[in-house]
Amino acid sequence: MLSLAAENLLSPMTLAFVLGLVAALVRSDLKLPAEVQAALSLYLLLAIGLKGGVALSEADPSAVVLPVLATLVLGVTQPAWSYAILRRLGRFSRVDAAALAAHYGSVSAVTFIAAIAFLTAAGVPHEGFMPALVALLEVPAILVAMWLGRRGSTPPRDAEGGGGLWHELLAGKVTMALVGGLVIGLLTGKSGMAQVEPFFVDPFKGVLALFLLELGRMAGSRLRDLRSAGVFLILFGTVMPVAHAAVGIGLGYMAGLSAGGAYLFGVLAASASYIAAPAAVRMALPEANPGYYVTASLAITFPFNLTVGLPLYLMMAEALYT
Amino acid sequence: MLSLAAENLLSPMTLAFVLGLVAALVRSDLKLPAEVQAALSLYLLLAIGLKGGVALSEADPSAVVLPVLATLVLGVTQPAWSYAILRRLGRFSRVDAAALAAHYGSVSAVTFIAAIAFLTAAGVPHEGFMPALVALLEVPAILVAMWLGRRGSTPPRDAEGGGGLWHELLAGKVTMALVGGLVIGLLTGKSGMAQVEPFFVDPFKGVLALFLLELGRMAGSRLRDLRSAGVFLILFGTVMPVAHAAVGIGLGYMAGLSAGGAYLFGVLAASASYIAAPAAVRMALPEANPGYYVTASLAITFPFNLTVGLPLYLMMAEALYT
Amino acid sequence: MLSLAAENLLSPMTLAFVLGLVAALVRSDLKLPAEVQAALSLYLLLAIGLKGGVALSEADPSAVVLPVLATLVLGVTQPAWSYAILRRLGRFSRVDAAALAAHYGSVSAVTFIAAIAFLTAAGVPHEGFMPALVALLEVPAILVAMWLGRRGSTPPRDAEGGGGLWHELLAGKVTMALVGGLVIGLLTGKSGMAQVEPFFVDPFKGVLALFLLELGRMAGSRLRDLRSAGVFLILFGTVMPVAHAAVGIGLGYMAGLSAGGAYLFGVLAASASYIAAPAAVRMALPEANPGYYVTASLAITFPFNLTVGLPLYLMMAEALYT
Amino acid sequence: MSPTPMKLLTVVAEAALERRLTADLAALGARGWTIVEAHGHGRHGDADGDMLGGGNIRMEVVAPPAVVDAVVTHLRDVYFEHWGMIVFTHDVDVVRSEKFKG
Amino acid sequence: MSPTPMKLLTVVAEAALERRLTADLAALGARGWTIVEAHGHGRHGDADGDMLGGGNIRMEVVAPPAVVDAVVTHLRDVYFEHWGMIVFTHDVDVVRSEKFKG
Amino acid sequence: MSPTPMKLLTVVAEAALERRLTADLAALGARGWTIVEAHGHGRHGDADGDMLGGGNIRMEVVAPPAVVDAVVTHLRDVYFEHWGMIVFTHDVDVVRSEKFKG
Ligand SMILES: Nc1ncnc2c1ncn2[C@@H]1O[C@H](COP(=O)(O)O)[C@@H](O)[C@H]1O
Ligand SMILES: Nc1ncnc2c1ncn2[C@@H]1O[C@H](COP(=O)(O)O)[C@@H](O)[C@H]1O
Ligand SMILES: Nc1ncnc2c1ncn2[C@@H]1O[C@H](COP(=O)(O)O)[C@@H](O)[C@H]1O
Ligand code: NA
Ligand code: NA
Ligand code: NA
Repeated sequence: MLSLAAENLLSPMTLAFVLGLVAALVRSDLKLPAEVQAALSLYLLLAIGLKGGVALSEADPSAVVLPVLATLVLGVTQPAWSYAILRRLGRFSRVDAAALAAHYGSVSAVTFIAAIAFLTAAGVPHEGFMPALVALLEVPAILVAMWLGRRGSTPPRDAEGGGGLWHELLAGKVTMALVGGLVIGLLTGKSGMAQVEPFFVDPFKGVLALFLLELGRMAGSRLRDLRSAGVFLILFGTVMPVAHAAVGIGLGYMAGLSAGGAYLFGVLAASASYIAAPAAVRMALPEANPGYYVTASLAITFPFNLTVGLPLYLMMAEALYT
Repeated sequence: MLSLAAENLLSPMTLAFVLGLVAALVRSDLKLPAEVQAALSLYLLLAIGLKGGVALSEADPSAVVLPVLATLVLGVTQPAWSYAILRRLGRFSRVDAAALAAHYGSVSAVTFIAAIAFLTAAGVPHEGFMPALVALLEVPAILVAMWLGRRGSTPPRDAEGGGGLWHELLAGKVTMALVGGLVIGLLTGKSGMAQVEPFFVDPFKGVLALFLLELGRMAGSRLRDLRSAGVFLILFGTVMPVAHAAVGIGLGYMAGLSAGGAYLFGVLAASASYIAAPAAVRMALPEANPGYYVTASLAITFPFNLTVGLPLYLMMAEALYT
Repeated sequence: MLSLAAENLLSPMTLAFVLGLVAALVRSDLKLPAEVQAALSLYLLLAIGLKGGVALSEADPSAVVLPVLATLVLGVTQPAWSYAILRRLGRFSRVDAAALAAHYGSVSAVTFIAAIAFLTAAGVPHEGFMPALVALLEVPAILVAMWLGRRGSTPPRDAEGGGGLWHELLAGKVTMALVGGLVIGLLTGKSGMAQVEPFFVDPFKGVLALFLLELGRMAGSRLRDLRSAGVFLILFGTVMPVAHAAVGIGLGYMAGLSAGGAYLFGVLAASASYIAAPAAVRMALPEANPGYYVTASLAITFPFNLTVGLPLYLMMAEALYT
Repeated sequence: MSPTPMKLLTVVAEAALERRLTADLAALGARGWTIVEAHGHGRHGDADGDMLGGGNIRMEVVAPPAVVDAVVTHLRDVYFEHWGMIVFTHDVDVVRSEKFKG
Repeated sequence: MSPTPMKLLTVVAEAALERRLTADLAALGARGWTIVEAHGHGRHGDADGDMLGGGNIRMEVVAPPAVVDAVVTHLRDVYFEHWGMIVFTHDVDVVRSEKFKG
Repeated sequence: MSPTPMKLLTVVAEAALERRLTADLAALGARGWTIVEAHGHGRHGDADGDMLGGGNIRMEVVAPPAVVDAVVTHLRDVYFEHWGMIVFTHDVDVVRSEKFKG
């Protein structure tokens, strides 16, 4: 177990993240241009969608029903209790609590992708259709949190109308790439996938490492916001993922997933969105302070999950299954 | 045959094109940055040139002579009859007819690339030197059409002089990358190529899929121009490729090409340029309406060829050869 | 031997460089966007660092000590005698001589990378830890040259203070990527590296070819500055690398390196920096004329090394070792 | 050449606002606009684009004074409180002023 | 500091024209120019760059009034009919005015 | 709407100077700035960005006249001799002038 944790810390992916962090801290000009970073992000989402779609094309539909329901349950309950905790214990304003709840209710595709890489390295099998659940979990939590934040108040004059938010979420690049990849994978199947495997499968982990380098930079350049974020947020950003992971693994178990599947489901729950949610929240809740929600999600929870969370949650899942 | 058509429609490449189309229609922000798209374009042209060059280095020179002549015949006659049809039947102005004729006389490298992928998947062999003909066909048709558009009229003050046009065409990126790749392939041969195969060959189809995603976006965002383009242009953009394919396959047959080679020659003829020709026409015939020529080439003929044309032309070629 | 030289000239990498040169000379718009070029540069540096780090993790530490010392000797002596020659024989001003000395004392990572590709093609083994020496040689020579240029004079009001220069060098992207890659490789070892090999190893030479295409463009667009650079600089830019190669190979021999290792050490010495040094010199010696130092390094010495130098230095190394 | 006086309005704002701002401009009578990507620094700290957005746009509108006034009022009322944004205007001479009129 | 009055000419035009416009500028006596990539909207619809080009450039020239007048006249006569382009000018103060004179 | 007069300072300079220039601006009292990437041509020849840098930045600062004067003097004294740079200024009207004051 400990060796698994060490291996995770010394994987090229985690180390690339650390290199990015260091680069940001020493104010280096080591940096992937934003255009290339956007292309890598699209690549990773498409690739993971494709793989999930191919798996879905071969899955027994009945095996998918319960996990889908479990995902929707997560999507509604996670933002709700996150909001309650942030309001009561954290004493955050309504909009700031809702903004944070949107992030912790939603999901980080890259954490999920890193978890798959970790799981594969650990030799644990998992249901191939899990990426479909990422796509499913991403949106509802954000909508629930927005509703919590707006309840009973008139939106400020600069708030995007509901139509704008729905469009932003459903036609947003994360959803489109993930769902697009899923549908392409579903339709093209194994034989189609074989044609593009040397591009979308073989170099995948290397691309992930390069991408994490840049995420490390982004996290690193927000580290100095930690001070203003306060102790509560640091606690919330590390304890909440563990609690969510426990809930997720339990739900996954009840939904009939394998140990690997339940682990990934736990990672889904534990991860906090840092692409889709920040964009949606900025537009729909402009009064909320990005110094809280971006910092917590990107500079606290993401590194925590990547280094400590991934092996810890696997220990939790294996404890439940043995 | 029908299964071939279905397989083409469900290939990851075609599906990626459709995803791009959908993304444009729902106004999604799913998008490859223009810089990355330009790099992918360069990659595809170099890669196809390299492969063609290596094949050329091993080809019997005498086998190449007739296909080269056939290409030049196409390059002169295609813009001529396209121009005549557009003037007489379509009632287009001289410059608009010439602009369209330039596009349909020239060639779309990506359609050709998709055809090679299709042919390979169908298991039909072809002469390896065909990419050299793409490079050869690209330029003459544009020059012929420009001459038709300018005949007997003084160019407007803003028209690029002849020198500019020649430079634009011969030193243009499409020609340079394709011819550059050909020459490199020719000189470096199989052993040199082996060194760069994991980069230029293995991931090729995956890169093509990503590229088609963005082409789908570009086509999709021009779909609403279809209305102003009119019924004649829609007919022209779908019937003309089939007619050109028939001519091309026939010429290829007469030039002694194999069935696969004649098929690719038909695709050459059927495809309409959407990178080199629009750029050249915009500079040399600025009075022409891009709402006609870009729409016809990119939003009508390219999707038609990609979905219906590729399998149809193979049926035509196989009918002739059996 | 001659066949080796021919093979080098006809490798896809060298030919891509020539294509870029030609593209610049005919003022073609064939061009990789700067953002993509920056990403390729980062990729190459990380990849070579990774490989070196993995090798270092398996190297006998005692085998590394002497080569490291030899590198530091090069880093101090090369700029010193380059400076003396440029002042006495070349009659350059103090700052221009110092600027050039910084470039020829430092190292070109891409020349080194091309040399590894060449060596591998030639089937000659080498010590895997050589990339660590690149990282080591890069910085000291620049510092020594800056000190020579500033000795006894007050810096102009626009010169960067010492702190800025140190930061620029140590946190600069070339050093960060190379050292970062080395450390990641060292920590992750062979098993970690295996996960990212399809991305960082297999397509390496192809990426290098694409990168050299753009370097060719950059060299080509500076060719017309050759005239103003003068005959002395052309001589310096071709003779100095050969002299440095001889010194480097000799030092490598004395440090106990294998023939392949001594060859690479010679290439290190022979190559002139064109990323790190120009950036540092522009900030620290703004009075120096980039028309000298960029032209000499990029448009004279780099092409010379790539075409003539690589095989020549191998002949020199093999002569010494047999 | 008969240059005509018009107003040039320049807006620097968070890039995430681009779609909403262009919709506003069209609704308030502007006939065109020009946008470039930018980064910068202001009361909201550094605005450097990365994958999370965070960059700025710099938007220019040439229009008759009445249109520019209406746009400025709208921007001030709707966006100034919660968004990173600055706005400035000055006179310019244009060629073919009919291009810029409602 | 002795600022000197000069004219600033701003041209927004189709990116495909860049080479021709800079050649024109040099021929008409401008000593320098600055170009940024842009997108926008005008009579010719949206100008959003994709691989087919289609984007705009935004070009600035600081020059004495006579040079700016000559350039404006040339642009109007040669490009206004068939190309997407707007042009505007105003006065600016510059440092070291000799840099901008013919 | 109460527009207030301010000065707009525009600097076009070698991109390598970005960090130093923004540090100078902050030190001399500017409260914000906006930067776009640019290329161009001037006494130092073509400034086209490639991997070696070589591109320009175009930097704008809205500030009270005194701050702009101090910045212009500083730039002229420190950078004009050895670096590619031009500087120009003009008056603009701003909304909420307190945003721009020291
Ligand atoms: N004084 C200024 N001069 C030029 N640009 C500014 C100034 N203040 C702010 N900006 C720009 O406007 C953006 C938003 O400003 P702010 O709302 O002050 O953060 C900044 O990121 C800058 O790009
Ligand atoms: N009123 C305007 N204000 C600012 N920019 C404009 C305006 N009208 C046009 N433009 C710019 O000039 C380009 C060409 O304009 P047009 O010829 O009207 O299509 C457009 O794509 C815009 O970038
Ligand atoms: N007359 C001018 N008009 C507009 N921009 C200029 C002018 N002269 C120089 N520039 C810009 O300022 C940069 C540096 O100028 P210089 O120091 O003259 O090389 C150039 O690369 C151009 O981008
Ligand atoms: Na979550
Ligand atoms: Na054709
Ligand atoms: Na050296």
